[in-house]
Amino acid sequence: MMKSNIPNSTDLTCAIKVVDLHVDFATAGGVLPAVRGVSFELEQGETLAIVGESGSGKSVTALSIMQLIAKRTGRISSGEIVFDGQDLLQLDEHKLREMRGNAISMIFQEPMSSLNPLMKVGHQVGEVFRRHLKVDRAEAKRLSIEMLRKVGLSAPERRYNEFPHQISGGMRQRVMIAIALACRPQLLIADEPTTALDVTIQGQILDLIQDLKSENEMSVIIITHDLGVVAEIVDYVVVMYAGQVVETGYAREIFEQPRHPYTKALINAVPKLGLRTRTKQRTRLEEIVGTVPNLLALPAGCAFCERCDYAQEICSTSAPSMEVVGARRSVRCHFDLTKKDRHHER
Amino acid sequence: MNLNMLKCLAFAAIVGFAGTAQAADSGGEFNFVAPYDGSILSLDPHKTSKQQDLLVTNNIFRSLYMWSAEHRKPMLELANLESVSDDGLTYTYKLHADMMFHNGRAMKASDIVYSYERMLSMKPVSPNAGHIQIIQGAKAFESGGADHVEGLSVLDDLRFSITLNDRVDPAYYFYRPGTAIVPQEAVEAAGDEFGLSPVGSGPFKFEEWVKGSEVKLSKFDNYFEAQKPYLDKLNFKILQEGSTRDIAFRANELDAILVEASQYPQYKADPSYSEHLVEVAEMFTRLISWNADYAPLSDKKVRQAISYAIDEDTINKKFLKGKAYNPVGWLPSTSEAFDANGKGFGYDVEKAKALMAEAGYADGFELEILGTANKSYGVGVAEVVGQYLSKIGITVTTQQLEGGILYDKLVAGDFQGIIWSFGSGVEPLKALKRWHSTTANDSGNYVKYNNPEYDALLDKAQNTNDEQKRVEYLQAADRIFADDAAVWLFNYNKAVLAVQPWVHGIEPVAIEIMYQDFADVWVDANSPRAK
Amino acid sequence: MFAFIVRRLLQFIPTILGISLIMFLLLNLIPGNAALSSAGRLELAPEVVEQIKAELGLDKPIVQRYVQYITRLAQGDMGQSYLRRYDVSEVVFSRLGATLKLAFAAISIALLIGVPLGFFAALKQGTWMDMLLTVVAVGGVSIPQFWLGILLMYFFGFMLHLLPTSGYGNGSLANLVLPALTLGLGYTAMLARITRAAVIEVLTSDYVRTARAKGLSELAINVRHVFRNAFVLILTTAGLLFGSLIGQTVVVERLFSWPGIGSLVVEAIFQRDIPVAQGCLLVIIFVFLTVNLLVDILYRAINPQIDFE
Amino acid sequence: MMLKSIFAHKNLMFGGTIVVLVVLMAIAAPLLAPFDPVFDADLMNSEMPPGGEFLFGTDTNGRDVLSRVIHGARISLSVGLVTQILNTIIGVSLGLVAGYMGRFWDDLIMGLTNIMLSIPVIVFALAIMAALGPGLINLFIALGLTNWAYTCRITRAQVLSDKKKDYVKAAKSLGYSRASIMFTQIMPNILGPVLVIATLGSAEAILLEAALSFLGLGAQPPTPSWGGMLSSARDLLFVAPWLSIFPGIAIFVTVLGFNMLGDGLRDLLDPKSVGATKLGGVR
Repeated sequence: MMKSNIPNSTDLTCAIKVVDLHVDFATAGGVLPAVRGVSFELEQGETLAIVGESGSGKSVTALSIMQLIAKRTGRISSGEIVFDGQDLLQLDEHKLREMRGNAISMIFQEPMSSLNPLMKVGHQVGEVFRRHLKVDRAEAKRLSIEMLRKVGLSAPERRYNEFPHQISGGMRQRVMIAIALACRPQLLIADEPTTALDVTIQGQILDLIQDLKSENEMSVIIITHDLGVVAEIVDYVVVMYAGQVVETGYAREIFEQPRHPYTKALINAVPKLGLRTRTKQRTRLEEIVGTVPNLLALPAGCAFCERCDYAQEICSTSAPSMEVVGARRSVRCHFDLTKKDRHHER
Repeated sequence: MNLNMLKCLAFAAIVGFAGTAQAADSGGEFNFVAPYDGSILSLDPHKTSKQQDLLVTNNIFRSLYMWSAEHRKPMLELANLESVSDDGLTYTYKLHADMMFHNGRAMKASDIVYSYERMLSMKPVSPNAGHIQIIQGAKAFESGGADHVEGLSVLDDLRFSITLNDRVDPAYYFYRPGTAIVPQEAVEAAGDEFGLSPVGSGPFKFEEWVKGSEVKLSKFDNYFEAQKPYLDKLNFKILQEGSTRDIAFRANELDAILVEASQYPQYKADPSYSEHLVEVAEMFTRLISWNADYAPLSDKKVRQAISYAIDEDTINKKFLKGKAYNPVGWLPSTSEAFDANGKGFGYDVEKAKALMAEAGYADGFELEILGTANKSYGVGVAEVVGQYLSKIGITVTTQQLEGGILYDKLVAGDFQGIIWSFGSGVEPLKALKRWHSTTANDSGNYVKYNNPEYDALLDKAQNTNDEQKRVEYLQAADRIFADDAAVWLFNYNKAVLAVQPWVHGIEPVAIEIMYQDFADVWVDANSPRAK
Repeated sequence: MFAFIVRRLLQFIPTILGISLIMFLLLNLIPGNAALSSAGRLELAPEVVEQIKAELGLDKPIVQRYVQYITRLAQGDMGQSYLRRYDVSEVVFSRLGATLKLAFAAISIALLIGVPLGFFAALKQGTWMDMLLTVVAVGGVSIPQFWLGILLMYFFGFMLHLLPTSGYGNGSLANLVLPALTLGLGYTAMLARITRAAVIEVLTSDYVRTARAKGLSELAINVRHVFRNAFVLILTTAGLLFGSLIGQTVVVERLFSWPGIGSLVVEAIFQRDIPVAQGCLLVIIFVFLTVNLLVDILYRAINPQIDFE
Repeated sequence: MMLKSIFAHKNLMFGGTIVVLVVLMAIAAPLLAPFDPVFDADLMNSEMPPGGEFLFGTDTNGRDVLSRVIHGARISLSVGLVTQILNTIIGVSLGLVAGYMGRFWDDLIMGLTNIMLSIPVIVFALAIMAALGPGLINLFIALGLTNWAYTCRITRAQVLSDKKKDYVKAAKSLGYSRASIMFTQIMPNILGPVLVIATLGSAEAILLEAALSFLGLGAQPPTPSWGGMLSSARDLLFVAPWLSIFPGIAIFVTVLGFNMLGDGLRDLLDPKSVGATKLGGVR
């Protein structure tokens, strides 16, 4: 099996590089390989989207970068995650903690449950300042209020003293962003940051992330199952399926000319590509027929084979490998969609 | 008189101490138990008839008479008997001088009258009023028909007389701890609360009552018997659980405990305790009452067959671990009319089978025996009895009931057999009268026993003045009762106290071994609570 | 908050009324002659029994007796003990202190041992230590209480002579240890399990993941985020436990001759001293309700998500 | 998948094994026990220590302790089973009625449930036993009537949440009667938690029987109940320790088994319920 094409040299413009990441989970049914050899690279200042259905391993990949995989059940079995010239997987827990919330931070899908319900939101922001900037209580408070203002909360002094249940979902996500961006991280990982929010709020949050990104000169990884939501703001896309990367490429190329049947299906599931519809009632992601394969009992061939409209005999017997098909562009398919002659539609 | 010193000597002999009268040590604390059904309810002796309460009040109060362990009968305590009238109904007493109540006032003859009248006039009536009702005019006074009891009169400060309804020995009534003498002014000052902070004239005065836990008494310095009591402090710890008591005693937290049958062999076998066991045949006879209205049991032969079929000796030895005496009749071995030559039925299955066949019950019948959960005379024993009776074809079922319910059934005659324990002392004639045909079925003669021969013997005993004849009549009556097998006689209780080696003066009190008189008890210097 | 407490206190009334009715009927259904046992002896002349019955009011119909009871109760009068012939309140309240002391000691043991153990087990989730703690915890609640008590009494009191075997002492601490342990052990086990489950739930929560993502140390995470949230979960169950503990005292108090309300209620039922039994039950239930109210107040004080509404 | 996860839960396996063994012991008691637990009594064999003919020794009546322990499984299991069936029936029925009928019925039943929750089970059972007298049947009644509040609450809560769900609405629109909706639609959904409660409740009932025996109101002799045996042996700790050790261990192991089983069932069927971490035994 051919490895990814990503060069091994340390590129100074590279924000983060993930190389052949494998993550396993111990479950009642046996070892579940949630991530199987994921590699990608993100350049300084870029916004990258990892796209895939639930169970594709995209969130696990993101959590692996933070090394927040639950140790009791999950294990990063091999791979490299190079950040700032260091392999994060080799760092000890102390160094990792120095880094988390500081150089790399993360925001999560559920703004309600991601905030401690018993702690004032201001304290939850202030905690980061106290931890990483080693400032005193008063200074932390001042910085927190400033941060809350920056993420667009009205009357931040009042919000500071409120509890999560007292503010709206959109505000909570703003608080989460305030926490994540408090220490001006180089890299922000946003795991489905808008999924739990109203359509109107979704756009605001994405705009906020975009604004703060340019202000802070950071790189962003957005994890999403919905290409449509992020189409306008991403530079580079990594499509994942069943724990593997199936296609990578610049956003424009991917949207214009998907090479993997799965990517195509994902794009088809979005009604109007490229148009972020804020007010219009948007139908849910059109479901792709079939279900994600059981990772405990993977088929011998291509993992997407069962659901693929273009599957041939070889697809069920041999797993395709990742092939470079352009600049930072690769695809994992026996039959590249662009080479139409090799397909006959069923 | 130094009666109590005598008692000590007698006791020393019983428990096997050296014959030399050891000088009693003064001081120390004594931890005794209150082993019966839980909390102490009241320390007002007139308001309770529970042994659990009276075993404490017995040391705070004194009654006119008190039970003497070695004479096995009540003896005068507070007064001397000056005279008895010719008709035998009027008794004149003179109190000992300088007897003090704990509040510092000297006891007067009027206190006796007040105490007895109080018992009769209380609302609700005192449970012990029955003992007082032998006095002339008591009933009239109780029902409000008279403003004082006719038979009670104060003669002077110390002298008083009591006139009775019938010729009975008042000693057997006025020795009860529940007829104790109380000081009027203290009772009236305390009102309903007198039972919470009692004032008496006994050797110990009330100190503290931790409800549900213990009663603490302390030495009464002005007790009328010189030098007594010896102990500075006396505590009654409420310890209902046999196992708890046992462990506490072995851990030396207690100076004496009541021993249960289950633990008895262990104490017997343990050399450090076996020499310090105080044992007595208490005046209780355990039995199964047979209901004569149940057809099979109406036949004397069947009842006799049952008595032959059960090996009470083995049950007493094995099941009760020897903590019982085999019965020969109704009267227990501590009774003055006990028939030392008497014999029980013995164990003879063949004879039992023959009797069953004669009675026409060769194939047996079904029999239900009711009992309480009591280990020594409850359903446990009835089960064993059932094991024996199965050999002569009688199928026994047992049912466990609570005392109150069982008693209701007993009174109502709603049973086939009930296993129970009845008082069979103190006065033998009174004890045997229970089975006299004129005794109401609901107030003692629960088995409706009716044998004219038996009645006649009791009547003769009552009317004779010859002490020896009287005993002979009583013994003859008892033999008839035993032979009629109206009840199955199981045993006389052997009450046992285990006593620490440093303790002296605990006595085998046959009326109730827990009614110890601590005026006479002292502890050696090696007691953990000596000083 | 004041309004909340008042409203909750008012809610006591129907509960207590309901319980008093159920218990009054039940206790009066108990066969056995209350008048007889109130006289404290079995062999009494029938007319004396009738007289006592009349004096205790037992000759009236049960409905009338209940109405009378409730009317007096509303005025704070729990009646007179059949056996003791003085006020039930005097009887019951003289015992309440000992039970509260025992229950408080037991729940303290349970909290001080059970909560840290459960916390520890949760942090070590899945290891052999966790397994061991789980087995010990389940084992702890599976022993018949009186048996455990006798064994403790035997080893600590008799074999080792470390502690008094039984009794109240003068309320000394040494006397409290064994009964409190006997009573508390099951609850220790229970709290350890509750704590473990609560901590595990909190540990897998999103906000703890957020705390980790902030780069906080484990200590800071446990103290500031895990423990407080777990405690809210523990608290709700601990309140119920304390209430049930008061009921459990019936066995332990009897075994250790502990002069509390638990031994009293058993005794009163056996002796058919119905006013006392009834009084005990009402007090037990009142304590249970009060403790739960206090826990509720505490819960609300800790948990900002719930207002005093 | 289901089977696999059953095996994956150690507590479920462990508890289940114990309970199955106890059940087998109860079923095969007459075959396993060397003697009759009640009638093979001979005072001559009173309190023989373990060994020889009597593997676990004999009791005061001279009965074989082993046989009594084996037969005791029948008593303890029936105490667990019967009382829990009663509790479950009462709890589920009242919970369904309260949740489904709402309003007056809900208030009434929840009021009653709150009352039941505030009276300690053991005290309530004690009062009932005092009213009925000791004995196995009465024990079933006393324990079967007093411990249904949790089941009732959970059933009601489930009904309230299910009521809003589509399938119940659908059933309603199809014209099914209230009763049939209650029983056919909602019952399967509450089976899990109710089963867990009943399993833990069995453990509790066995311990309560022992506690009531201690207080003198358990199954009455000569019934070979473990609680009764243990309770009557408590005075004999120094004299005949085997009389308390064997029934004590029997109770401990069986209760442990039921607790483990209930615990495992909860992990399997109802993994999210943190609040319901109660165990049979302390309440």
